[in-house]
Amino acid sequence: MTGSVILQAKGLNKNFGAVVAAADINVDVPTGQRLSLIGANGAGKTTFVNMVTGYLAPDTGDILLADQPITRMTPRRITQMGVCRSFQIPQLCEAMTPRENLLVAVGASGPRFSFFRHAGAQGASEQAAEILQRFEMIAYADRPVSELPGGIRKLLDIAMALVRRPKVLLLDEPTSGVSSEEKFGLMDTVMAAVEGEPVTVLFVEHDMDIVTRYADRVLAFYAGKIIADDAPDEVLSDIEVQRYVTGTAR
Amino acid sequence: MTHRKASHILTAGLLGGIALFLVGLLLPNWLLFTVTKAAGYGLVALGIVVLMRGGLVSFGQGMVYCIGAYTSGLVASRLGVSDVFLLLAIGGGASTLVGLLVGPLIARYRGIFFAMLTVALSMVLYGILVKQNAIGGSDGFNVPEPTFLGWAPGVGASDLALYAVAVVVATAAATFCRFYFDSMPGLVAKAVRENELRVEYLGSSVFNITVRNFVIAAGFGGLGGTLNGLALGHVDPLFSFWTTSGEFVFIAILSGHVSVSAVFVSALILELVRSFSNRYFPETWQLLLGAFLLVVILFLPNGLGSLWEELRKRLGRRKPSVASDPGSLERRKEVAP
Amino acid sequence: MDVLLSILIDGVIYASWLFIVALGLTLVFGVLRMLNIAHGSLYAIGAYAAASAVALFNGFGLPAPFSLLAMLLAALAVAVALAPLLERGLLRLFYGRDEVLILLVTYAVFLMLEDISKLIWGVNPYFVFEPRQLFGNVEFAGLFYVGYDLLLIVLAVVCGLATWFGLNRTRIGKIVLAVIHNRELSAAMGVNVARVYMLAFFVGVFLAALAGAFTSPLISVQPGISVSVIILSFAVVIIGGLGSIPGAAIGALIVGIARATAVYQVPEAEIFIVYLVMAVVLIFRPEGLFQRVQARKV
Amino acid sequence: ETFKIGVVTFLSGQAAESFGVPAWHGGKLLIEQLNAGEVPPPYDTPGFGGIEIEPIVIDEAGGATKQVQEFRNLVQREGVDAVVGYVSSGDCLAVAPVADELQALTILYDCGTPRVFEDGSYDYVFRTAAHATMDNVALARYLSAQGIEVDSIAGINQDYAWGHDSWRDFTASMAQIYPDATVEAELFPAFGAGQYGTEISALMRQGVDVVHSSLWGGDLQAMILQAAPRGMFQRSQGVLSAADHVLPPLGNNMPEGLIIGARGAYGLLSPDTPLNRWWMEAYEAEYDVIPVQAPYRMAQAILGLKTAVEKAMEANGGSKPTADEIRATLRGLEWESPGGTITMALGNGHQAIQPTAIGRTVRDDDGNVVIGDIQRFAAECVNPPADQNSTDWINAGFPGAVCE
Amino acid sequence: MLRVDNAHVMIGAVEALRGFSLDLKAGEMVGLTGRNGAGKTTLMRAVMGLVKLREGQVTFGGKDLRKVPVHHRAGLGIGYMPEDRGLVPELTVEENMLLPTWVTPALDGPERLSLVYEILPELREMSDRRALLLSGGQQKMVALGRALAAGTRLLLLDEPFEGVAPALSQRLSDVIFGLRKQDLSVVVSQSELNHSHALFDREFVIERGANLAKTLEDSPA
Ligand SMILES: Nc1ncnc2c1ncn2[C@@H]1O[C@H](COP(=O)(O)OP(=O)(O)OP(=O)(O)O)[C@@H](O)[C@H]1O
Ligand SMILES: Nc1ncnc2c1ncn2[C@@H]1O[C@H](COP(=O)(O)OP(=O)(O)OP(=O)(O)O)[C@@H](O)[C@H]1O
Ligand SMILES: [Mg+2]
Ligand SMILES: [Mg+2]
Repeated sequence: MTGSVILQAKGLNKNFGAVVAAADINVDVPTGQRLSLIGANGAGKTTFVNMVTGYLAPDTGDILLADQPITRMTPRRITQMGVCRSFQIPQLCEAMTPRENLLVAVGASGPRFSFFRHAGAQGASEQAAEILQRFEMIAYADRPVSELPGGIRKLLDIAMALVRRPKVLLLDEPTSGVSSEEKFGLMDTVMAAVEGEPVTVLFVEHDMDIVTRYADRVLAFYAGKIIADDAPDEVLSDIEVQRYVTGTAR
Repeated sequence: MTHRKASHILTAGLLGGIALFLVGLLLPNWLLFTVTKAAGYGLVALGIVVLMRGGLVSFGQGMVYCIGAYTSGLVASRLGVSDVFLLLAIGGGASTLVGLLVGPLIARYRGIFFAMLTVALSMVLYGILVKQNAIGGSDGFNVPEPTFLGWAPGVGASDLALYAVAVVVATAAATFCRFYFDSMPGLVAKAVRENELRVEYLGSSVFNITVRNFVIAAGFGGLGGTLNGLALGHVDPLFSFWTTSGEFVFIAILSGHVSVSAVFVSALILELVRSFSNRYFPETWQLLLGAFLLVVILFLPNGLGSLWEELRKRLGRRKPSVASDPGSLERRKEVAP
Repeated sequence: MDVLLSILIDGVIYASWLFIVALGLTLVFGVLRMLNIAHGSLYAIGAYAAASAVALFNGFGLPAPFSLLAMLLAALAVAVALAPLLERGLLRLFYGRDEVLILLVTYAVFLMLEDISKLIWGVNPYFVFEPRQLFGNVEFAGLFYVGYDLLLIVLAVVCGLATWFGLNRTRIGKIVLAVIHNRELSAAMGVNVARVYMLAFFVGVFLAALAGAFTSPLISVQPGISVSVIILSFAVVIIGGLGSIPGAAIGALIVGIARATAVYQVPEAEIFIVYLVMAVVLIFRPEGLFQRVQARKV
Repeated sequence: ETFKIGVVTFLSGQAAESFGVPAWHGGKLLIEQLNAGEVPPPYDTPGFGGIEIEPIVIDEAGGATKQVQEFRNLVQREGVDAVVGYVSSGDCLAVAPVADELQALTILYDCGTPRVFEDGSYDYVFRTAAHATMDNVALARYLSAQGIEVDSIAGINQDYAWGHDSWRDFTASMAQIYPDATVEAELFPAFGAGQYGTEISALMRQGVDVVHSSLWGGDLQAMILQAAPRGMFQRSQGVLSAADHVLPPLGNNMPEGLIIGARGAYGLLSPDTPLNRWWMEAYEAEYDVIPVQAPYRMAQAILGLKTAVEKAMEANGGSKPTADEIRATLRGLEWESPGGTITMALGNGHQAIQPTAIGRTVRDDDGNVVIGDIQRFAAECVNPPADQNSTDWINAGFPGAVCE
Repeated sequence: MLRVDNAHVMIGAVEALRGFSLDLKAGEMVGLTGRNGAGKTTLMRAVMGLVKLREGQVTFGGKDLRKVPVHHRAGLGIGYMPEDRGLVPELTVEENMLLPTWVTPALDGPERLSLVYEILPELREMSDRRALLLSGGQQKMVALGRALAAGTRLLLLDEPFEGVAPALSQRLSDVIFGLRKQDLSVVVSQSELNHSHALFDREFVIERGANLAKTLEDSPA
C-alpha cells in the first residue's frame, strides 16, 4: 500500500570533523512504506534520522516532506508537520510515571488545553490509559520512569511518538535492549498501532529477523553512504552488506 | 489518580483567605507586618517556583521585584496615586511588561547560565538605580501610605488593612498557581524540566513555555515588590541586589514545588528565624541562619511542601495527585563517594 | 598611548587577582559540579590566615622575604584545616543533588564561615605591610607601580598553568576527568572517587586561600571582604564557561580590561560594567566562551 | 522598671569594623557607666534620672527593608522606649516615616544624608549628629585657611549616595572658595571594591592638586595602602572627609601630610575638656584603643537622650516620661558631649549641629603619625542656618555662616 | 571464584534482586540471561558495589566483597563493562582503556594495552580518537577493551551485544568466547535467549530477581 513520495532526501552530506556521517544520501520514501535502515555501527543511521527530524542540519542537501522543504526547520515544526520519532536512548521524563509521560505527550500534541482544567480532564487521561493498555504497560503505569527496566522505557518512548498519529514515524533501534521474546511483540504492537493508516515507518534495526519480517525495503549504510537500497532479501544477500553489516559472509 | 476539582481549589482558596484574615485580627502588630512582608516575599518566590517547575531557577528575581516596587512607588509618591489596588495593578503590570520584553531574550538559556544572566540583568538595574540621584540614588525613596478603595485607615488600622490585601493577593496567586500546575499546560511545563528534547519532539515549544513561566514569575515579582514597597514605606536599589534575589531562591527551595501554600509558610519561617536570631544572637545570627539552611536542605530535600503531601498521605484522605512528584529537585541520586 | 598602556597594565593586574580567585572556583565546579559561594569566605580566611602567619613570622624575627613563605604556608594551612572538614564533613552529604540546591548549601556555608571567622579574628582589621615593600617600585607608562602588584601577574600565570597542566597533561588530571564525567563508573574502574573529590576541593580551597593571602598586603583584612569577590569571580567563571581554566583566564582578562577602560573612559559605568560584559558574552555564547563538551545524547 | 533602648548598628559586614562595632562598644561602655553613676557631671545621676538603662542591640546589616522590619519588632514586639541607631543613610530614610507612624522615639546617631530633615519632617525622629554637609564645607575651608593653592581637583568616592553627596558638597564648596579650580576626574568605584589600582593610576595621570575622598573603613584603608607606595599623595594633596578611624589601625603606615576629618571634633581631633578626657580614658582602658568617631557619635546620642529624659522627668514630677514628653524636651535641646556642644538647631529642632575640626597627619617627635595643624570650626561656620537647604546654602556662598 | 549467595537488593521501592545466587569457577564462562528488568544489571552492579546488598553474600576468590570498598574491587582483577558503556568522552580511546591501570598498581598499563590490541586490533586504529566521537557500537568495543584491560581474573559484561550491528556482534562474540583460552572467568548478561548460548559453560536464567533454574550444568560445547 505505497503511494506518492512522502519523504525525500536529496544529496545529504554531513561531516563531524574528519568523520563522514552522511555522504550524498538520496532517498525517496513513498507513503505507507516500511523502510528499515541497517548498517554498521557508526555508519550514519542515527545521523540520518537526526537530519530528517531537524535535530541536525545537513551540511548540504535538502529534505522534503510531501514536496515541502523541511531542511532547516526545528524539530518542533517538523513534528507538527507529522514526523515523529523515537530515540536510540529513550528520551523520557524520568521523574514522572509512564501515565504522566503519555499525558504530557497528549498535552503537547493535542489542541490547546485550558489553564483551569485538570490535566487529566478533557479526555486526556482516557487517551493515556488506552495507550498504556495497548502497549501492555499497565503494570508499570504509575512507577517513576527512572525505576523502569530498559525494555519498558523503549516501549514508552515509542508510544509517546505515536500519540500524535504521525504521517511519518522514525524509530531509532526500537528493539535494541529488548529481550528476544519481546522484540516481535513490540514490533507487532507498533505496527498494529499504525495499521490501516497511511503511516510511513522508518526504523533503524540491527536484528535481521526483525528486518526481514517487518520491512518492505531496506537501506544499508556504511561509512555515511548508502551501499544498498532494495527489498530485504536482495539487500541481505548483497555481498557488501554481508561483509560490512550482517557479517554472514566471511 | 485524583483530580483536584476546580471547585475544590476555589473553595480551598476562598476559605484559606478568609481564615487567614480572621487569624490576622488576633495577631500582634509586629507579626501582622511580618506576615505581610512574608506574603510579598512569598509572591516573588512563588514566581520562582513556577520557573522551577519548568527546570529553571532565576537568581535575579530581585529585578522584577524592584521594578514593581519602584514603578508603584514612583506613581504613588510622584503622581499621588494612592489606591492600593491600582498600585498593585501598576506594579504588577510594569513587571509583567518587563517580563514580556526580557523573557524572549533569556528563554533559551538553561541551568546556571539562566540563573547568572538574570543576576546580571538585576545587577545592571541595581547599578542604574544607584546613579539616579533624582529618585534617591542608593538611598531610595519613601512611599506614602496607601488608601484602600478610597478609605484611608489611620494609625493602627493600616497594618491590618494591608495585611488583608496581602492575604487576598497571596491566596489569589496561590489559587492561580494550583490551577496552572494541575492543568495540562502546567504538566507540559513540568515535562520541560525533565526532558526538553522530548517536549520539542512532541511538538510543544520549550521556548514559549519558558517565556510564559517567566512572565508569570515577573508578574508575581511585581506584585510582591509593590506590596513590600507599600508595607515598608520605602524602596531602594537593594531590592534588585543579588542577595535579595538569593533570599527569594532560598524561600522557593525551602518550600519545594509540591505545594503552593508552602511558599508563604517558608517565607514567614525565614523572616522569623532571621529576626529572632538577630534579636537573641546579634553577633552570630548568620551562623544560625546558615545552620538552619543546611538542616532544612539536608532533612527536607523536597522542601516544606513535601511535609504537607506526606501528611496528606498519612491521613490517607487523598492519594498523591498528578502534580505531586517524588523526584522533584532531587533527580536520580547517585552513590556518594 | 600612555593611557592605553595604563589601561592594559591596570587591567591585567586586576585580572590576575580575579583569575586566582576564579581559578579555584572553576576547578571545584568542574569536578564537584558545585558553584561554591563559600569560596569568597575561604578567600577571606586565607587573607586572615596570612595576616596571622606573617605576624607570627615577624615575631620570630625572620627577615621580610620570609613573609611570602608565610603567606604560602598560611594558604596551605587553611586548605589542610578546612578542605577535609567541609568536603568530608558537610558537602559530601549533598552530592548528586541539584546544582541550585548545592549553590544554596554553599551559601549557607558562606554565612556560617562569615561569623566563624569573625569569632576567630574579631572585627578589627589586619594588615600585612611587609611583602609589598619587598619588590620596590617599577616605572611604567609614566606611572609608578608597586613591584609586588606585578608579582600577582606572575602568580596568576603560575597558578593557571600549573592547574591546567595538572588537569590536562597528567594522569591524575585524566582520572579527574573520568570522575567529572561519571563518578560511579570511575569507582567501578578502581578510581578512589572520594580521594579525587577531596583533592579537587583541597586545591580549590588552597587557591581561594592563596588568592586571599596574596591579596592581604593590598587590603585591610576585615569582615565583608568576601562579598564583592564572590560575585566578581562568578561573573568571570560564567563568562569563561563553567569548569574551563583557559575560559577563566580570558574571562578575567576581559573583565579586568573592561573595568580599567571604564575607569578611564566612562567612570559612571564602573559599577555595572562586569554584568554588562557578562550579559553581552552570554548573548553571543550562551554557555560562556569555552563550553563543556557534552556527551552525545541522541 | 528600666528604660529600654534598641541599639541598631552594624555588627557584621563592611561597616562593622569602622563604625558599627566601635559604636556599640562605646554605647555599651557608656550605658554601663551611666547605670553605675560613674560619668562625670552633669551626667552623674545613675541611668536616666535613676531609671536603669537596658540596651537591646540589633545588627544593622541586611538593607533597609530588614531594618524597617527589625525596627517594628523592636518597638512593637520588644516594647523599647527609644531606638538609637543607623549608620546607613538608606536605613535612616527608611526608618524615619515608620518611626512617626508608630510614634516611636527614634534617634539617628550616625547617618550623614541631609535628606532626612531637608526632604521630610518628622515628629518622633531626631538626629543628634550633624549631617555630612559639614564635613566637606570644613575641608574646603581648611584648605583655604592653610593657604593651600588649588587649581585642580579630582575625587574618588564610593558609588552610592554617601559618595555622591560628599563629592557634590565638596565640589560645590570648592567652587565657592576656589572659584578657579577645575574638576579633572570623578571616580566612583563600587562600594567594597577593595582594588583601586586602576583608579589610582587614573588619578595620578591627572596630576591634580587635590584628591578628595569620602571613602571609609576597609575601602579607605585599602585605597591608602595601594596609593601611598605609588606616590599618589606626593603628587596630589589627599583630603579625606571621614578618615580619623583608619589612623589607629594603620598607625605609622598612615602617610604623612593627609588632610583628614572625622565628621566632628572626635578622637585625635577632639577638644580638651574634662568630659572628653574622662571619655577617652574610660574607652581606652576598656578597649585598649582610642575612641574614633563612631563611639563619639553614639555617646552624644545617649547623652542627649539622657538630658532630654531627665528634663522631661523634671517637668512631669519624676516618673518615667512618655515618648511625647521626651520629644518635647529633645527638640532644640543643647547638651555637652565629649566632642563639644551639640545643638538641635536644624530641621525644626530635630537635627543637630556641632563644632568640627580638621587636621593633617604629621609625625611627632617619637616618629609616630598623629594629627597636627588642627583647626577648629564653630558649628555655625560649617552648618547651614535653620531655614536653609544645605546645597542651596553652599551654592549661595554660605550666607549667614558665623566663623571666628 | 565468584559466588553470589541469596542476593537481595532494593532499588527505590523496587526489589530488584530477591534471593539470586550464582557461582562461578575459575576459568568458567557463564551466561546470565533474563528478560528486561529481570535484574541482570543490578546483579553486576551489586558485584561491583554500585548498589548495596540488603541481604546475602558476595565473595570473590574467597574474599567477602561486601567489606571491599568499590574502588578496590577493580583492583582484585574484575573488569566491568557496563550496559551503557560509560566511556569518558574527553579522553581518547586509549586513555579510556588505560584508566583502570592507572589507579591499580597491580596492572601494568602497556602490557594490558598490548594484550587488548592483540585481541581487538580494531581499537588500535581508533586509539587516539576521543570517545565522544564514537558511535554506539564503537563505544561498546572500547568498553569491552577497557574491561579486558582491568579484568585479569573476572569479566562482567553487561549486554555486550546490545545495539551492535550483526557483523560486529559476531566479532565481539568471537572475541569473548575466544577468551576461554585464558585463565579468566566471564559472566555475560544478555536478554536475547537465542544468542550463542551454546558456547557458555553454564547459563543462569534470572527472572524477577531470582534464579529461574540452573540450566546446563555441562555445556555441549
Ligand atoms: N554530535 C556528534 N558529534 C560528533 N560526531 C558525531 C555526532 N553524531 C554522530 N557522530 C559521528 O558520526 C558517525 C555516525 O554516527 P551515527 O550515530 O549516525 O551512527 P549509527 O549508524 O547510528 O551507529 P549505531 O548503530 O552505533 O547507533 C559516527 O562516527 C559518530 O561518531
Ligand atoms: N535506578 C533505578 N531506580 C529504580 N529501580 C531500578 C533502577 N534500576 C533498575 N531498577 C529496577 O530493578 C529491576 C532490575 O533492573 P535491571 O536493570 O537489573 O534489569 P536488567 O535485567 O538489567 O534489564 P535490561 O535487560 O532491561 O537491562 C527492574 O525492575 C527495574 O525496574
Ligand atoms: Mg545510532
Ligand atoms: Mg540491564
